[in-house]
Amino acid sequence: MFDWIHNIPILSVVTYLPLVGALLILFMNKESGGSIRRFATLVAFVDFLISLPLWFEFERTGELFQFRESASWIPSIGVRYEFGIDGISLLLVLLTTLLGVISFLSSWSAIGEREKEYYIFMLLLQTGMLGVFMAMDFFLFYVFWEVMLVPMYFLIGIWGGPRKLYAAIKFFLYTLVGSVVMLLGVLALYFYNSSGLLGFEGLGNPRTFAILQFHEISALIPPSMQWWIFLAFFVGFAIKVPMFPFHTWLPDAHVEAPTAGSVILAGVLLKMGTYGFVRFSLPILPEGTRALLPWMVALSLIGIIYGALVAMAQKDMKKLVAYSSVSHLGFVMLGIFALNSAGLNGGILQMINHGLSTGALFLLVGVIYERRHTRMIADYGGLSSKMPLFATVFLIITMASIGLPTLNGFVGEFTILVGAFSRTWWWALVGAIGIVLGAAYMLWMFQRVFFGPLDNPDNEDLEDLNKRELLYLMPLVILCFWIGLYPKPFFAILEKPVDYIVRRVDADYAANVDVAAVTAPAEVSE
Amino acid sequence: MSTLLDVGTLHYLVLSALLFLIGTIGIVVRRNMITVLMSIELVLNSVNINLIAFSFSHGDLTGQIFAIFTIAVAAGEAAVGLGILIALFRLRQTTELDQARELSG
Amino acid sequence: MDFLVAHGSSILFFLFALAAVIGALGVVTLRNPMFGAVSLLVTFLCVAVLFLLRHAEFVAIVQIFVYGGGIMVLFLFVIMLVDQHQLMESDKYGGHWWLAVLAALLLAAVFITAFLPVSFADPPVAPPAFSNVEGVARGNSEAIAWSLYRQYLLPFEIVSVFLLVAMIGAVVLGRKQ
Amino acid sequence: MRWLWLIPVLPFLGAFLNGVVLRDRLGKKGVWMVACGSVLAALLVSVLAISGYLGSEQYSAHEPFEQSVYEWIPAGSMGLDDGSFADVSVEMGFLLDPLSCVMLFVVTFVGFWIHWFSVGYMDHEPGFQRYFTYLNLFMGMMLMLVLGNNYLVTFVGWEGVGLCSYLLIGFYFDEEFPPYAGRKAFIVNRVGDLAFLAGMFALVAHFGTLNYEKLFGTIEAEPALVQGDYVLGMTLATFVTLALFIGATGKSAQIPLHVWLPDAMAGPTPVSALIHAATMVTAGVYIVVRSNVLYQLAHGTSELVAIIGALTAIFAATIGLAQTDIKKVLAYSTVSQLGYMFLACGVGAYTAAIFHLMTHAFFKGLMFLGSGSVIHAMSGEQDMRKMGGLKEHLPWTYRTFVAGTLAIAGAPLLAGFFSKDQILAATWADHKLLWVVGLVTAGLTACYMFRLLFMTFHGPFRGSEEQHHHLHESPPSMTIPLIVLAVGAVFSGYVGIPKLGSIDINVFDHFVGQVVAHVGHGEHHASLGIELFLMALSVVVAFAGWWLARKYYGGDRGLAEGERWAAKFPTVHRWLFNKYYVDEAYDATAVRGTWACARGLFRFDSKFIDGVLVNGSRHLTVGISLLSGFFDKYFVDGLVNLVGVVSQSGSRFFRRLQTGLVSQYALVLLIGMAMLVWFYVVVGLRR
Repeated sequence: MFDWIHNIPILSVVTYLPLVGALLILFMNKESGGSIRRFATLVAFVDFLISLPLWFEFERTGELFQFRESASWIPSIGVRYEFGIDGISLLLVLLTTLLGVISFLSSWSAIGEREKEYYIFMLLLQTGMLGVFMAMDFFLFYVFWEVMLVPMYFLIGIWGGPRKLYAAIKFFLYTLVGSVVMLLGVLALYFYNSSGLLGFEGLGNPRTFAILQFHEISALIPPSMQWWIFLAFFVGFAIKVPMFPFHTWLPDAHVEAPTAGSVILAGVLLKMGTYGFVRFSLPILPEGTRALLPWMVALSLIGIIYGALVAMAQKDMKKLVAYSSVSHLGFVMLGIFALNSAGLNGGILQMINHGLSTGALFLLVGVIYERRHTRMIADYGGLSSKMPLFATVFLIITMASIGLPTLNGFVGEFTILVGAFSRTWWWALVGAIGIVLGAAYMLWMFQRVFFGPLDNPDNEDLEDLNKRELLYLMPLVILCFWIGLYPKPFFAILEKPVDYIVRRVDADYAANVDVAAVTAPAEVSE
Repeated sequence: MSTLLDVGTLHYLVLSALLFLIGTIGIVVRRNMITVLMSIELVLNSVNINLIAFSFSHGDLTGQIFAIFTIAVAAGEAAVGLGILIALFRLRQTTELDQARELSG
Repeated sequence: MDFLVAHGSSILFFLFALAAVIGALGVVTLRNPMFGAVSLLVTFLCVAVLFLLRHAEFVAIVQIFVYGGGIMVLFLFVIMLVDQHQLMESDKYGGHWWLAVLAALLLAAVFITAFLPVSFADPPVAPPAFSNVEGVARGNSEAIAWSLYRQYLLPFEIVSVFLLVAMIGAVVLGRKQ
Repeated sequence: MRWLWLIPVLPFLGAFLNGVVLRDRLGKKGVWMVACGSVLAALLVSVLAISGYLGSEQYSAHEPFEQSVYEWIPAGSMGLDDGSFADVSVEMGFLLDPLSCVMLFVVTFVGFWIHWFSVGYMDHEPGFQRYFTYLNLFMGMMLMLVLGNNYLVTFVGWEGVGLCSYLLIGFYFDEEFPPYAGRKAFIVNRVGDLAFLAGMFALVAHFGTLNYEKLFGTIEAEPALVQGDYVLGMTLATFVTLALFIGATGKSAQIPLHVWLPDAMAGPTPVSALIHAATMVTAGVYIVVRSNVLYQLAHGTSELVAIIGALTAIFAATIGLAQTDIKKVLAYSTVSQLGYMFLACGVGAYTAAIFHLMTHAFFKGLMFLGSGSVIHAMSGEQDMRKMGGLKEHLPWTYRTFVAGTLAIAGAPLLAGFFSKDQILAATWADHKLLWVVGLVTAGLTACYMFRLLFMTFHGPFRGSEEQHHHLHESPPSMTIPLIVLAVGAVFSGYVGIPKLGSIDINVFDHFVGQVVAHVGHGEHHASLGIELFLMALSVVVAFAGWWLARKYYGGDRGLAEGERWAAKFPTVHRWLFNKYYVDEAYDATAVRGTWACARGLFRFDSKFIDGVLVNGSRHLTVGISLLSGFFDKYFVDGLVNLVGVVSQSGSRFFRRLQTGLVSQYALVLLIGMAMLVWFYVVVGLRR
């Protein structure tokens, strides 16, 4: 049915369609905000539709990277234009395109001024993010990584809240510092692979930034060097994740950004950090990963508990959700650094889950913010009676966020913790404390906003969700239930790439699984 | 005497230097903006002479190509410069440079 | 006569070089910009001849067309556009003209010290590269075209964009509010 | 039996219909028809499934019936503790064995009647449709809990009922207290769930599966697997059982996590009957009995379970003596009776625990509904000091309530008599001290229950005139469930008549006994003579309790006597009335501690990490530039001023540099260029 996508460079089409849309918007009259936002949303929607067939045509048991595109770009330094997706990228790409449509829809009423520029930046952001997840050349990856930084900066800086400039500059500086340090790591790898630099011998391979080539040479990189490169990558990715103690840009950026910006920030941008760990740090630097493992896990655990506790002390809903992200991404990192299939599966699935549920939470906060122009929890109370539908959706998402079984958060957290437990038992226990605290702060917020007497007269005539808001919230709610009840398709997609990564970092695993495959062949194939 | 009469690259360089110097003096001392612009054209022309001379000396065509580019740039420069002049004239009713002292510290 | 034949190109050089310098001096010294422009035209044409002497036929023609035609017309138009009375400077030179001359002399000294020790090897005839296209003698224009549209195509396009931008800029600047 | 999966799905369907599809469109009648209908359907399917199972070959072969619906979480492969790798996968599957049969029946049967009761009780309340949506959701989750064929599906129900409990306790959300109570319940439960999760992780990490049959089969075949050293000096069995038990204390309101249950009474009364008496709170007992293989292999934990159970039983019973809120008394009574069940589990009498669970579901459900009927009649009044003499006005409620009270007090030949005695007999055989505690508790139970009965139904009416005028018996829709449950409270004990000598007609014991493994620490049996003696003794104790209550609260004397009695022991009364100040203690330590921690960390975050580290680096940069600014100002400027003082013309020259005259800039440019060219050409050529 979707055979045709093999005949076109589908990944490039998906990536650059928003860019083309942005260029077209350039030529539209800036007075006609209505047609601009309709057109932009249409572009995002078409992009989503085009990306959907990937889900169906991606062969679960086929090659690791599929839909490859390859072209020469800057031959003098060995940079190539390489696109390709594996299961991890596939999920993140779909998440990006979906959240794209949703955030565009949510902006219709939220953005009143300079709409033309807003939608151009949003579309540019889409292109940047999609490129990051598809790039298979480190240079290309870096280009997209930086490209997406700029529109985000402007989104926060122009359409943000009262302290937007502070937040935007903080965001920009933080991530820029991170990415520059990351670039150092990339260059070290690059020169090690080719000619060598600054006193160390290179391997003498042709110059290239190809990620798969770096995967190949992972065993040849000396441990001390892996350690340093891992540290460089860590700075870049940990800031993006964000891991404790690099997280303080996040609450500011989240609080000041417009709703759609927060959704994209929480839903997709944060995933780039974790994606970086999964795609680069682990498979390229297994020695470095193992050497720094205790530190990584310690930071993840601190992040889980710390984020949850700090979230409890918040008075601003968006800030609360922002700190909850710190906690949730601590879970993701814990899963990734469990270094086994269960942990990684859970970690990656939790990336998606967090994108859905936290994205939805930001949307929901945006809904009442639009109506009342305040995000302070104390300004609300008793909304359940005025907005029953809103309360219901909020409740479901809250439950998804605190990991109630049958909703998506639980599947991810459970799998992560199982993985962590089997690596070192107390990791999982410390992590699980985060679940209790998660329930505490989320329910505390829910109760204060929706329960109790409706005592603030300003809340008297709040309107319930309208059709458009329902339209963009429903897909998220349905997905939450889907992943909660039947996550198997997602695990099936992740099986192969996760297996690949675990093999690279865990020699024990590789040996054992291969032995098992030899002794008991082809029994569990689907 | 024959060396002096035997015109070579050095002659062209000297000529170019002369035109260049005259041009720069014009730029610095004249107060009329039109004259200043014309002096700039002089300077650019002296550069072209250099390029042509070296092109011949090295037997390479690139100098000529570059000269063509310089001419194009000079044309653009003149157009924009004169545009600014017109705008200034509308604003101040003068073309004298010391009337435009926005940069004064 | 022999002298003239033997040193014909040298004589031409000195003649036109002198004229060019005089024209240049005219540009700098004449009070009326209209005369200055005419004097500049003289310089341009003389320089074009000097280009011819160095076997740069195509550039010479371009020099005449662009400078002598385009740019000069532009200057004349502007001069006519601007009120004649305003063009007469109240005080021709700025306050520090002697400083400028001093600096120019300094620069001249530098040039002289730079030129004197160098000797340039000049080919006796026009270099073959000036007219050869892939080894076949064609002509200077063809050679330049060949080079311009192949080797230097991208700079060429960039220059054309630059000209477009300059044109738009000039239009915007010159527009009435 | 093939339709086993339908049992939890039916109530979910009801919740979905009421909550999402229909909402209020069909009116109240539509709402309760859908809600009760779905539960009735679940009840019918359950009965069919149970009877089908009892007639099946699996049952005769003492095997459970297992139904796997689909693969739920294929978590991927993982290194197990023994070094091998296994594909860990959790399926969504259901299990029908004698234990789940009993639970299934209790849940659907009691659940259905409480649904029915709610129709009348909630008739005048706003949020009728919301109420039934939640209630149906609860039923579905509870059925998942009892039917799950692995720990994780059970955990789904376990958390799900917690959620519904949260929603239903906070049903009257526009008041201050109920939402708070709901949140407290949820969070306290979550603390327990954390331990539950830990237990599951240990099992998964060791065995690679959570399936009951596979796990218990493996362990039963090779008990040594779980008796090796695991972590913190515990064996695996101890670790897992301890974890599961902590989870159970949360859900079943045992010390130290019992604090949420009394507050949970803020919800509508039928909810208290269903969730906080008959079904959800017994989940802890269920999970302990379900994991009895592990508990038998973990002596230490079993002993702890028994001690905690006994302690909770007597602790809650004493509190119950001093409470004045009718529902609070029942709530502490529930805590106390749950303590009994854990005591039974701890001494290895797993069937007795389940037996008591079942009878308790009947009589405590009945009494909660009865109190609901009373509160309904009293227009929401819950304070027993304002009641009294209600037996004339509420005859049916009174009659059924008496049946329930007698049953819980252990009056001979009623349900509670059999189940409680079975527990006490088993405790006697295992642990004499705990038996004494249990026996005293039995007396206290009789005492506070009769106190409740007397204060509510006997003596003069102490409420306001308006309330008196309003008094009325509840409509049949509410009394019929009372009668049905009363019948259960009276007669359900007969399925478990204890074995007396050679007469062994204890059907229940044989039935549920099938799921009890025999691998270690099992049940001890007392001899016939002692058993009879114990029975007699507990009857005497119960009678004593009744006598005490009658002496101080019975007759027409009202409350005077009781208050005088309480005044004699003011300290004791204050401690009992204030529930031993446990809430206050928790508030002062755990709750405030967490909050202080949260605020402190937030301050740390904004002041230290953001303030010192992040902004610090900013300040550092700014500081350096400021420093260089100072340097400029005082040192360089000083020099400049010096120059200015020495030669004013010099400084004028400097100022004149910035004239704004393009020509002068060009001049400077020219000079600079001359110098540059000189440098490059002349100096460069020389080299």
